[in-house]
Amino acid sequence: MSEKTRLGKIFANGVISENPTFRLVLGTCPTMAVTTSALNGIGMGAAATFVLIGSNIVVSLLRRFIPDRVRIPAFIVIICTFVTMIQLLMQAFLPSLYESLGIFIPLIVVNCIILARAEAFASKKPVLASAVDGLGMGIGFTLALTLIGIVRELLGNGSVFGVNVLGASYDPMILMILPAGGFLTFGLLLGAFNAIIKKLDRKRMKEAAE
Amino acid sequence: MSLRLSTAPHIRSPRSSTRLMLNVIIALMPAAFFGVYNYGVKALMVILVSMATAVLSEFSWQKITQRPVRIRDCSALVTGLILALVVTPETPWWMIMIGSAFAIIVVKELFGGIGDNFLNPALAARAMLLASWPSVLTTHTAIVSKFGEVDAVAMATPLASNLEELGIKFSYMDLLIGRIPGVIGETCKLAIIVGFVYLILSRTVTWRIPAFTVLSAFVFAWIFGLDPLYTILSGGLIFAAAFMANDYTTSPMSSYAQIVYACGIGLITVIIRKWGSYPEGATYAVLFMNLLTPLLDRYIPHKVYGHKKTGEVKAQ
Amino acid sequence: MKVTFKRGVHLSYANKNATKSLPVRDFVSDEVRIIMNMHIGAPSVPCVKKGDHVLLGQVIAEPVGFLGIPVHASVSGEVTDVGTIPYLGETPVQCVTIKNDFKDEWAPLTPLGDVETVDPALIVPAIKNAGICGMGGASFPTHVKLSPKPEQKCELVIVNGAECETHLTCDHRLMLEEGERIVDGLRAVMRALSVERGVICIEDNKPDAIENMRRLCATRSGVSVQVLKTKYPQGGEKQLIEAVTGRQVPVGKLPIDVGAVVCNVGTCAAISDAIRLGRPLISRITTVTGCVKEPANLRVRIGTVAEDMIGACGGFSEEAGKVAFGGGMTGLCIPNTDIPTAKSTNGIVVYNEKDAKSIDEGPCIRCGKCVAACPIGLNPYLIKRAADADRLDEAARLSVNDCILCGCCSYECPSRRWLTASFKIVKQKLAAQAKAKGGKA
Amino acid sequence: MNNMNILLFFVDCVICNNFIFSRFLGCCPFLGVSSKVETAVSMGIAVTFVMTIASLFTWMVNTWVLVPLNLRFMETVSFILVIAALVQFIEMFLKKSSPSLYRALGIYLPLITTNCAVLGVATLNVKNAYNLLYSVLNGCFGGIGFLLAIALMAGVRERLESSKIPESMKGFPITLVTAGLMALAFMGFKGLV
Repeated sequence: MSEKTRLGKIFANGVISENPTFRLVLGTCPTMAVTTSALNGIGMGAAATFVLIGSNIVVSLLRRFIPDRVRIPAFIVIICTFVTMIQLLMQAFLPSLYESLGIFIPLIVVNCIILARAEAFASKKPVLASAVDGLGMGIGFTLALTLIGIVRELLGNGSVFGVNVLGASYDPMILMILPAGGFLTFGLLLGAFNAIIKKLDRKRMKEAAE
Repeated sequence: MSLRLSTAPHIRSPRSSTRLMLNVIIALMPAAFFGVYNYGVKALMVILVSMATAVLSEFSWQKITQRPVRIRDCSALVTGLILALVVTPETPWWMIMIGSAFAIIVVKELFGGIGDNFLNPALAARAMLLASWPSVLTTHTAIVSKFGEVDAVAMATPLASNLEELGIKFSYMDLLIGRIPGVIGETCKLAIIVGFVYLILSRTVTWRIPAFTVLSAFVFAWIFGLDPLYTILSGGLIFAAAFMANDYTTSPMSSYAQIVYACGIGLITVIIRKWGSYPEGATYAVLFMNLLTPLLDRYIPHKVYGHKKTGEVKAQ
Repeated sequence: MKVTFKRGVHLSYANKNATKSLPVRDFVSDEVRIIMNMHIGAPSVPCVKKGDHVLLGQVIAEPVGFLGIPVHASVSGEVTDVGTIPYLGETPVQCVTIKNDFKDEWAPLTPLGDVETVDPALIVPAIKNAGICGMGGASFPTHVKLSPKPEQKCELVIVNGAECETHLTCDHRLMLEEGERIVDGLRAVMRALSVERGVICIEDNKPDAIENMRRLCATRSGVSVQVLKTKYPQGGEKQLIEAVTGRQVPVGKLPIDVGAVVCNVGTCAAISDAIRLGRPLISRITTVTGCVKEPANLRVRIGTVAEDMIGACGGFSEEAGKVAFGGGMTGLCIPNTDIPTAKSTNGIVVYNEKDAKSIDEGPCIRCGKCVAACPIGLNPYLIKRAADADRLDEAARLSVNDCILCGCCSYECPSRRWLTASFKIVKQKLAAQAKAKGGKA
Repeated sequence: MNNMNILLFFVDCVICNNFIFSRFLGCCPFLGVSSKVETAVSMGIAVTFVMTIASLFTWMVNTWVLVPLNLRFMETVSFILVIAALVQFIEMFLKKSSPSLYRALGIYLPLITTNCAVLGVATLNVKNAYNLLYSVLNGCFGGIGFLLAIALMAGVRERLESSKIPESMKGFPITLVTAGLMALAFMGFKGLV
């Protein structure tokens, strides 16, 4: 297998087959809290991707130097550094997005996806693979958040990325941008996702059997 | 000669699930008739659309997921009817359809269908509609001919605060016989009570939960300095007590747990009415106590004959 | 004042009208098959052989063990077979078949005289020798019930005339026609246990029986009638004690531990015969009803075959779907009508095909009707869930072993779930499990 | 009327602005550790405990270290370290002093470090500029709100265990829908405070 396809696989793994939101169901708090609009979803996803890539690279670089016993605190410190960086960057350049994401930016620190990737992938693999893994996971997370954000914004506000698409006559379903709507949308999308995957699996098995 | 073998009992009560559901529908008829009489064809349309959607969504869901089709037990009809009776006659047809489908599919069928839902489907759907389109759902048609001095066609329920600003206070008699604006089925307390008496006489439900709900609301209203009689006669408390609090699936089993549950509904209703921002306390009170039902069932079971202590019932 | 127990069900039709006003009619068949385990406890051992001539009331089987009672010939005639026949359980049972010569020659009897003057110490042995066991259905040997341990003090004798089961009217007719025997039997039991108070408990749907028993009790000391509300299972031993005394029998204890002894009216009548006439238990009243042409209360000899009794009632009125020994709530189905009745067979009910058809279980709708009905205070819907998943330990934790299999939950269940049936199976499995464990240890 | 204010604050934290149902903080343990009532209650108590103490310590760190030294940008780093150290310390302390409590709560403690409700409450305290009393109360009441939510959830989930839920909805999806419906029921308390 060439290096390229191997990296491609790692990337696809994060985006699809081990999608952190829909497959692993990690980092659920921001998934529901910030997805009241598609833009928020992308913003949160991008911030998390930045931290993921950064922390994966650094953890991978330092993987031979970190003693096993203190690795978790060390990972947290590394993640925290990147979170603080993105926090300050956003505060400076995207103040309105920063405001709407609120405390969920600092809370990226305790987002299980990032720590899980550091522990399960970056601490064992070389730098490039780790970076690609971080990118894949980050993109997967971003896509999921954006999807949820689109659904909620469309139904709850009649718009997508702030652009009104359902027309003025649409009476928005406010529930969708309320917390209850977040849980419901995520749950129903997750169920639908499972159903589709199950159907595909069955089809694949059938084909394999034939 | 071949004889069948089966374990006792060899006779069964005439009250089958379908029969019980039909009893509930019959009991809801007075309230529904009054709603249609007061609000006209609009109300009838809401009722029919809601019931049809409920049955249709249950049927299609069960077909799509390849489960046994159980629409003949009439439980979807009950859900559709109750939902229609707790919304305003002004509800647009598409809104009631969404509500009805939500009640059946999300609240009931996703959890496994009849008997497996943990919230009352109609009430959860009402809460969903209230949260989604608050302005539509809290606007009610006044019965213009019966309110000489109020010429507004649409106004809030007798619970909303702007009513006092309008200077309107209804007499107990108005509240009792339903000469007030409100949702389709909740206004005429008399019709509801007639239906409820039928439910009791046909042994469809017991009196315990409704009675304690109303009684506790009366007492708590008095404690919190509200007009107790006005509290129980206004809004949806009586309807909720008679038809929703004692919903089979979502209320506790043992009699003690039922009393705690009912008093909880009374208390929360009064709290929301006094301090909350939603005009309709009873809906949320019942929903909240539905959430507590599994824990009540578990920690307040019956005493088993001949046992000293009441054992904890684990529902697993 | 009418008394009752907690929970239970109001049966919407009791099906008693067909037979409740019919006087008891005698029926003697030309053959009886007497099984050896009519009582709870080790089966008796036959002491006659094929070809023997036996007299009416002659001992044909000897008791075995603490719970054993003898078995008597219920007709005079020739023993045509001593062998095994299939019965209600899985294993075949021993059985003595006697051809009736219709002479009804009694074996020598030793009457003890009037129940008020007989030496109390002689009463319990006489009951044992008469082969009397509970005739209400449980068939527990009566002499054991009447032999309390020294630390157990009986204060009250309760006579069970509730007859809360559907279809059955044999106890009702007994109270109307032969109430004297019941009161005599009760007095005998009271004297044997030296108890001052005895009550005859009757549901309020039998006003004529209440009146008759009141009249008879008026002249006797210490006995009275207690009227009960009509509710099922009012005649269950535990429920009856709860209704009359307000006390509950603790788990694993017997009624005597709360100072009560409960006897069925039929048992009392048999006791009276055993003392006054010295006669063993050879006949009983059995209600034959349901889809038979002429429903009746028959006085039959013990061991009469169901087929003959149904024939005596004119045969089936329509095609039979199911035949059960006992009433509608607890009756046991018989695989065919070639099965003999026993000392505790209080009725034969024939169901037509429509009633017999098995009903499909619906999903539980959690209506709570089973919980409201269970006289024991169990959570049948939860036990059923555990039973369906075959989680025996969970069912045991939910006290399935306290279940009395009264059938209330199944009766009430609007989804027609087979609650009682699965509890019965679970109880059997648990008993087998306990036995296996006990065997190992 | 200080007491009244505290009561209102309690209702606000526990019911109106529940950490789970309106703030989305602590969702991972809420979804993950809520299948049995006993474990859910243990988890809830452990979280309440840690949130209360963490509020106290992070307030002290913030007020006496970060603000005077003008190190506000170090907030997240210092808070997470304080929390991690605290959890470690509590674990050791419990192990020594109260083995029974340790057995009940022990396995949940490490999970709590990465529970965003704990870091969340610390950050919220700073953001809302609560004083010491209100910071600690916010931690404690927020924890109680979490406890209420997870206990209710566990009760419902135990009931759902034998339900005929569609295959693809089993697990997280149905739990999320359940949480959504619960949040819907909690909405009735909006505006109480």
